Amino acid sequence: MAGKKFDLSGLMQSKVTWAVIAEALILLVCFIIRPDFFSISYQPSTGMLYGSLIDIVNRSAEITIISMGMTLVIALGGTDLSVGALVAVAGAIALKFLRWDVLTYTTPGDYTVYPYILVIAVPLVVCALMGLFNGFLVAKGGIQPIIATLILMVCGRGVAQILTDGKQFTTGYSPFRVIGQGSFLCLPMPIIITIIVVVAVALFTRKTAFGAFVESVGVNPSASRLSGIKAGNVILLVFMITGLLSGIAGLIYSSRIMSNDSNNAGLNFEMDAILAVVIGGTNMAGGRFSLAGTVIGSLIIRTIVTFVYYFGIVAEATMAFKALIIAVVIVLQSEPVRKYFAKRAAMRRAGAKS
Amino acid sequence: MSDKKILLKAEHIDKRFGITHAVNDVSIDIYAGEIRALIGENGSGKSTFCQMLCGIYTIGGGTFTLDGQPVNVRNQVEANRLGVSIIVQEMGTLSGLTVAENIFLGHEDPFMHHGIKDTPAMIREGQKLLDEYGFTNIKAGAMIDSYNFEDRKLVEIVKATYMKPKILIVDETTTALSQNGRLELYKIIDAVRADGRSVIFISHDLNEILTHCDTISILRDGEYIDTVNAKDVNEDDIKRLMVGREIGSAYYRTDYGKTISPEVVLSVKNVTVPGQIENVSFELHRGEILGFGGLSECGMHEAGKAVFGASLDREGTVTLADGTQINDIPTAIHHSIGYASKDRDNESIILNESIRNNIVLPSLDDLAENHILKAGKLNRFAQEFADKMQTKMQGINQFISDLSGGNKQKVVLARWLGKGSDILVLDSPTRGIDVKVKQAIYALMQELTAQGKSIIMISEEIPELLGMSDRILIMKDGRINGEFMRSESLSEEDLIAKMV
Amino acid sequence: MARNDDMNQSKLSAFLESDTFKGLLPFIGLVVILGAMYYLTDGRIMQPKRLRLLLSQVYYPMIVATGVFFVMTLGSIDFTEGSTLGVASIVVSVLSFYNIPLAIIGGILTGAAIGAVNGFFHVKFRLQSFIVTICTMYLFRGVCAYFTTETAIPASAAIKALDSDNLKIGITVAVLIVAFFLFKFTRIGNDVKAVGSGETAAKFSGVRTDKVKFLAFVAAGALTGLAAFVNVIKVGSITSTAGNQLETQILISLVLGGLPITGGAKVRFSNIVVGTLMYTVLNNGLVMLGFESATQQLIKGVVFLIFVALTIDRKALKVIK
Amino acid sequence: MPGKNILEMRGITIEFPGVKALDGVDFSLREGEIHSLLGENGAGKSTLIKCINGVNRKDSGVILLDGKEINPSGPYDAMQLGISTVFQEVNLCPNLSVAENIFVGRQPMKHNQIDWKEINRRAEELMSRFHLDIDVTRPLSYYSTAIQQMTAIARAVDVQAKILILDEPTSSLDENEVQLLFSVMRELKASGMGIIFITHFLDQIYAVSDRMTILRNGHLVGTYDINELGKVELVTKMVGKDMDVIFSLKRAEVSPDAPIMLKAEHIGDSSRIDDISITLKKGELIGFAGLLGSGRTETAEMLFGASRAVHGEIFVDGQNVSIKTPFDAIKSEIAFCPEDRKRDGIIGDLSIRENIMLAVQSRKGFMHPMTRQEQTELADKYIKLLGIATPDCEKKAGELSGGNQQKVILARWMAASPKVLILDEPTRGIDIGAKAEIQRLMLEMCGEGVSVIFISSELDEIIRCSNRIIIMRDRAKVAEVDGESCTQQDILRIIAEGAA
Repeated sequence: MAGKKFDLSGLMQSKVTWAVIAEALILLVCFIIRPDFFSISYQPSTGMLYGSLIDIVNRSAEITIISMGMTLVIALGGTDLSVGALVAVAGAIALKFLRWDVLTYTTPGDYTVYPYILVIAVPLVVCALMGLFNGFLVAKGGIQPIIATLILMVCGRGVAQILTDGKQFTTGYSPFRVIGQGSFLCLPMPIIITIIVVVAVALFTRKTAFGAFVESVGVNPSASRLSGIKAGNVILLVFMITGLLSGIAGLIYSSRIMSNDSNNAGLNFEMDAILAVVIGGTNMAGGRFSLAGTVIGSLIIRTIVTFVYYFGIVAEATMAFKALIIAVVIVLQSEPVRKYFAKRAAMRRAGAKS
Repeated sequence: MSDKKILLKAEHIDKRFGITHAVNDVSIDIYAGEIRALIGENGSGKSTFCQMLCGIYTIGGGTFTLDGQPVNVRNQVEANRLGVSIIVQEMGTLSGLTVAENIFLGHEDPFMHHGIKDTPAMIREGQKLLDEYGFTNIKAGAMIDSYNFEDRKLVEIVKATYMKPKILIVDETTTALSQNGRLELYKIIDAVRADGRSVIFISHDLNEILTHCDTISILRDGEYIDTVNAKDVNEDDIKRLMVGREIGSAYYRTDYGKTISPEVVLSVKNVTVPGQIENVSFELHRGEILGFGGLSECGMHEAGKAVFGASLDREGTVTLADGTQINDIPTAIHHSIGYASKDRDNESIILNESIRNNIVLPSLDDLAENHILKAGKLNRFAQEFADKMQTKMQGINQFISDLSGGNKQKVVLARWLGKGSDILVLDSPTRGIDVKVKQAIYALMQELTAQGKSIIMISEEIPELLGMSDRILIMKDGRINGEFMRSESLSEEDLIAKMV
Repeated sequence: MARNDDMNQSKLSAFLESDTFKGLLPFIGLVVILGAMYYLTDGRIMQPKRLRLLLSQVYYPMIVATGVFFVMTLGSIDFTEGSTLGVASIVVSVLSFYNIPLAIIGGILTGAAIGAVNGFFHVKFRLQSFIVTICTMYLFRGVCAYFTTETAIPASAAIKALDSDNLKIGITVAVLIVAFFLFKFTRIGNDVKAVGSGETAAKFSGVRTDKVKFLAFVAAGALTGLAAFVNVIKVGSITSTAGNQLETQILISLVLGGLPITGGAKVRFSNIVVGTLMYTVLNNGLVMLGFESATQQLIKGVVFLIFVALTIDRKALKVIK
Repeated sequence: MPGKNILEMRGITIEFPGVKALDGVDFSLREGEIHSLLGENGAGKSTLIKCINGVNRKDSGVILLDGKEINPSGPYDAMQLGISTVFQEVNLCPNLSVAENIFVGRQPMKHNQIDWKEINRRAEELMSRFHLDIDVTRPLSYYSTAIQQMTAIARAVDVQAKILILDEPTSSLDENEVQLLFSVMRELKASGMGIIFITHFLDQIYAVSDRMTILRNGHLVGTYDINELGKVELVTKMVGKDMDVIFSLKRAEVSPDAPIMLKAEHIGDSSRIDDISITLKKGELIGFAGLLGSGRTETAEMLFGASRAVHGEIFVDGQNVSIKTPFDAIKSEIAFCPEDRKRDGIIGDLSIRENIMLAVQSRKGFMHPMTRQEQTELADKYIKLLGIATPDCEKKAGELSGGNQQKVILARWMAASPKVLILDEPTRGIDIGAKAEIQRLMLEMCGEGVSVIFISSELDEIIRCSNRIIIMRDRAKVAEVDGESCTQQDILRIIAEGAA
């Protein structure tokens, strides 16, 4: 049956469209201020492309990766406040393994004390286990996710500092540098890692039935359980994935600065991740989720930061300005506003009818 | 009673099922050449009595004497031989057989030639009978399953009457027949009477009985009450005889013809909620139970919410007698309108709260002495109204989520009783509630209207609507589609016709 | 004899689940922590000087916690308190040079205004309080940072002179008494609990739910504004980190005090007092025991976990509104 | 007087895998007549229409157009023969202009180019004939559905169609648009066109049509003149299926030596149920009767692992199985439809397809997912089988009516092809039509060898369907009664005895 009516009001309703419109607007304003905003040039020295757009995607890598996991947690109807702390933990462990014994090697050099595989694997495993701990509290303990993850949020940074005795290690180990600053196919490595992660999570949730299970547990946990879904395992797996992804983000973050700044590593990452997911259109009460929407949400947040930087606002106020624009986007997506637009669209169409 | 020959004499007939005493020492005489109606409420034993006569059940106690000889029939075929046949309420014909085989079921021997069934003869004979009865559209040779329910019932009538039984029992068959099916049946039972034989006719349709039967025997709770002549009784007498007992069965209201005061307490003028109801207008009178009926998505629930000021974008006006407009819930409650929602656990009771808080919530302002609430006063208030509704609970500070459905509804009603609401909007008040509590709620509704309060009752159960409302509005696709005044003759079909 | 093991096992678990135990738990917790700290610091915590220092840390969190208590009873969450305190403190400090009463009122009004912003977006646009308060937290954190970039903002000497314990105790106790009276004896307490345990049913029973929600946020903001005044007296000057992580601290204190995260009818006014005291004692004790901040956070996290596991009200599992 | 038959269809039979969509249906349409075709969804209306315009091939029977036999191969072929159809979703091209839509495929040419002026002129003239002066050059999507329908009808008129088929044309029109359509239909009727009008709005049928044909389950119920049949008669004929269904419900025959499918011995958990043993044969239906809170749901939850049984064993098909979670139960092929549909059954935000495939998918685990194609097939199969009223399987389950939601959950568990199916209050809160349906489906499943535990507080349903009835009181099994012989009164008395 050809000619399915083009459903303008349906499109207006969906939050993702608003996110895309917001992103386009901000980019436009950036373009007006700095015409060379969209220029992309190839920099032979680093063998990478260079330009504000690339910078946005590169800088947003950590948040995008974390928010992939966060999307699933929110789809379950919960939130994960511990991601920021896990980023710090991952960085701390990695640096610990790189410079196990500070005494013998005082100056940072191109060396690693432990095999490189450990430097990468152990932080990821530890973060995954911490995610599992969160999942266990929620699934078996029946504790509200916001409270369960608050525990790791509070003591996660403490663990990171204990591991590094409160000191800040630096390293010069070049393979570790590749993660945050290397390049592949002339794209910065974080972008490559992000693409891999996004594709992997998308495949895992949509190709297997896991995505459907997450959505159904998110909407109605008791009905899903009674339909045979092991709701407990789904929750455990989702929190473990989020932990693992926070670990990956932690590695990228610490590799960018080649050190383990435990105090501010991952500060407020959980807030950014949650906002990215919300702007992306996933409903906070759980149920349908859209990974694509979240990616756009994360890009929006990063674009705003770049925009604020270009706009010449003093660094301290960036957080305020970011909050203001995000607030505007969220209000535009709120239900009453969308209903208002849908009604107006319907009236316009009805006008044509008579 | 004419001193005609007694065809059937039943003396001290008795029957027990486990601990239930279905038929209790019943003695009835049935005369030749009459149509005897046998009536009684569900469970009065009338079907069991007849089924014992024709062998479906064994006789518990007492004897049947037919035409002078005692009979103790073991199965239907023997009954037919002795001249007793029955048309049951459910499906009496066997699928998978032809019409003719069904007619001569159990009496195949005339067609048996040393063991082989002469089917063509049977079909010929069957078709002759069908034509004789005027059911020409039914083919004796066709499989019975190819006919719809009504035609199969006509075949059953032929089967039960072709061998001229002395007594034909018709057990509530007419409910399943359409108009012309019933006419056929009346013709046949008149023919049986004319032939000097007699019919026992069981039915709920009182005016059908009054028009077609000569005498009426009444059973109640398994006991024989009386036999009266159809000519010298009317429906009310029969009803009184049937119901008789004080407890239990006066489930719904039994008063008819109550005049409703002309005073309008609430007038709703072309109220529209986009997508749900369209310019609904009606008036509520003092002391009236106004019923709202309709299929599940007809908009009656939204109409209830609109009156209570609970629907969001509502056009049109809801005005009280003193002219105040109701546009939001606080004004509705302030002007003594109470609302019990169909979605009780979500919209009427606050699940994780104590019974006390659920009851006192709307009346907090009245209970506060210059803004101060004293716990003792609240407790007494809640206890008073909870007791008035005989709510079964450990104490008023118990959590309401532990109560049963019936008791939760009692708490909701106690809340509005406490608030002294004059107008109550009750949406499916007895949904999912035990029989005993339902009775209590119906009694309360009658008491409240007696005190001059008015009730809008929205219900999906048609018997409840018929039983309780003074006036019934039927809604369909968001509009009021029909209005009925309370009357005995009002039947479910009338309501359904407007609903569909 | 499996049967009676089940019996007493189930009796024990029944007791654990029962409301009376849950009501007592916070008090037991406070006693346990006080006892542990007393033992570990072999009595030093109870020294008068130490006690006064400890108490001085209780005042403004207690006032803020009272405000947040009303919001959490609604089943919502307020993350803005930290930045509200920061901004309000700036206003108080700036105004303190003119006259003190103006400074106090200015602080309260600023807090109330921020609370109103939260309330407006939460009610009018039906956004979850969680999202709204994160945005406002960021927003006012940025505003606070913007004003205190160069130097910390000094408060006037006059206001600092007021720094006397009995004034601070006076204000805190007054706030607690007024809040208790409103909660227990007027309609407000009932309304807030009703919205927390069943918002639609409350609406259908005549509670003006939108008004109640809006006022709760405004009250929380105003009380934080008052707390800012108390903070300014003590601290004297405002830096960009004023009020940092206060919201998490308040959340933990209230949950330690036994407040169920989903709000509703099971809240007790005592949650505020016990929770804040417990948090402060724990905090002080750990500092006195010489743990550096990292381990302190670790231990606080673990203690928090234990209490949460015990007080969680499984039946009322709901999404935060 | 209506003219001669322009269309005659005799003995039309169409079979789809597993179901006979049309069985020997006769239908005739006269010149200059509006003939309504009605029946519940799934009755075969649209199949008959698709047979006329060639979409469905007929397995047997003959179609005569003006006396000549025709076999249209598709809508285009049918249009050539003069039969045009306007489907419910008006399948025209929204982006083309009104004029283009009328002449698509047959544009008038002028020296081998499309003559646009001619097209617009004739389109305008056609539209004015239906008193519509609209700008025919604007795209179709700009106009309302009513105008789009008029365009499709104009197209049929321009093609000098003899027969016009309107499939649910009024479902998305408002009041005056419907009157506009009726005036156009009357005009076309006057000009000799035969119109087949399909709608489920009964009052529209009475308003405009001359004759009507009623279909039910693929069978022809009858063709009647408009004034021959009252609305209630019409409904009972259309819906007659339920009367049929209710009366034709027969308990599943269980052979005495059927294997024991489920045996639970002394199961119980310390707090709620102390000790219950149940045996259930293959294909048998056990009813659970008792007041609310008598432990029926708790027992079912234990059998299904929704709540942990502290002691006792459960045997499925002879093997001892340990059931701790719903997953174990589903693995050993036990299925459970919960009582609280909203809370435990339907997942509102997900589509019908996702709801139906849930149990099957969870048994498979998420590692080997069902493809989207398999899921849609499964969903469509059960939508058809259970007659769920939905345009497609992507609709949100939450938006369905109560009866349909219950069918979706039933479909979820039938799809998992269980050995034992436990149903907890499946008929509560749904309208009369759906209740009978659900009971028929249950008994059909028993016929196919599934053992069913049926929990209901409607005693008449339990008695009608159950082979054996377990009566529960105060969380204990107090009696087990044979379904055949007991009556409501017995059960009520057993229940009443204990309740305080």
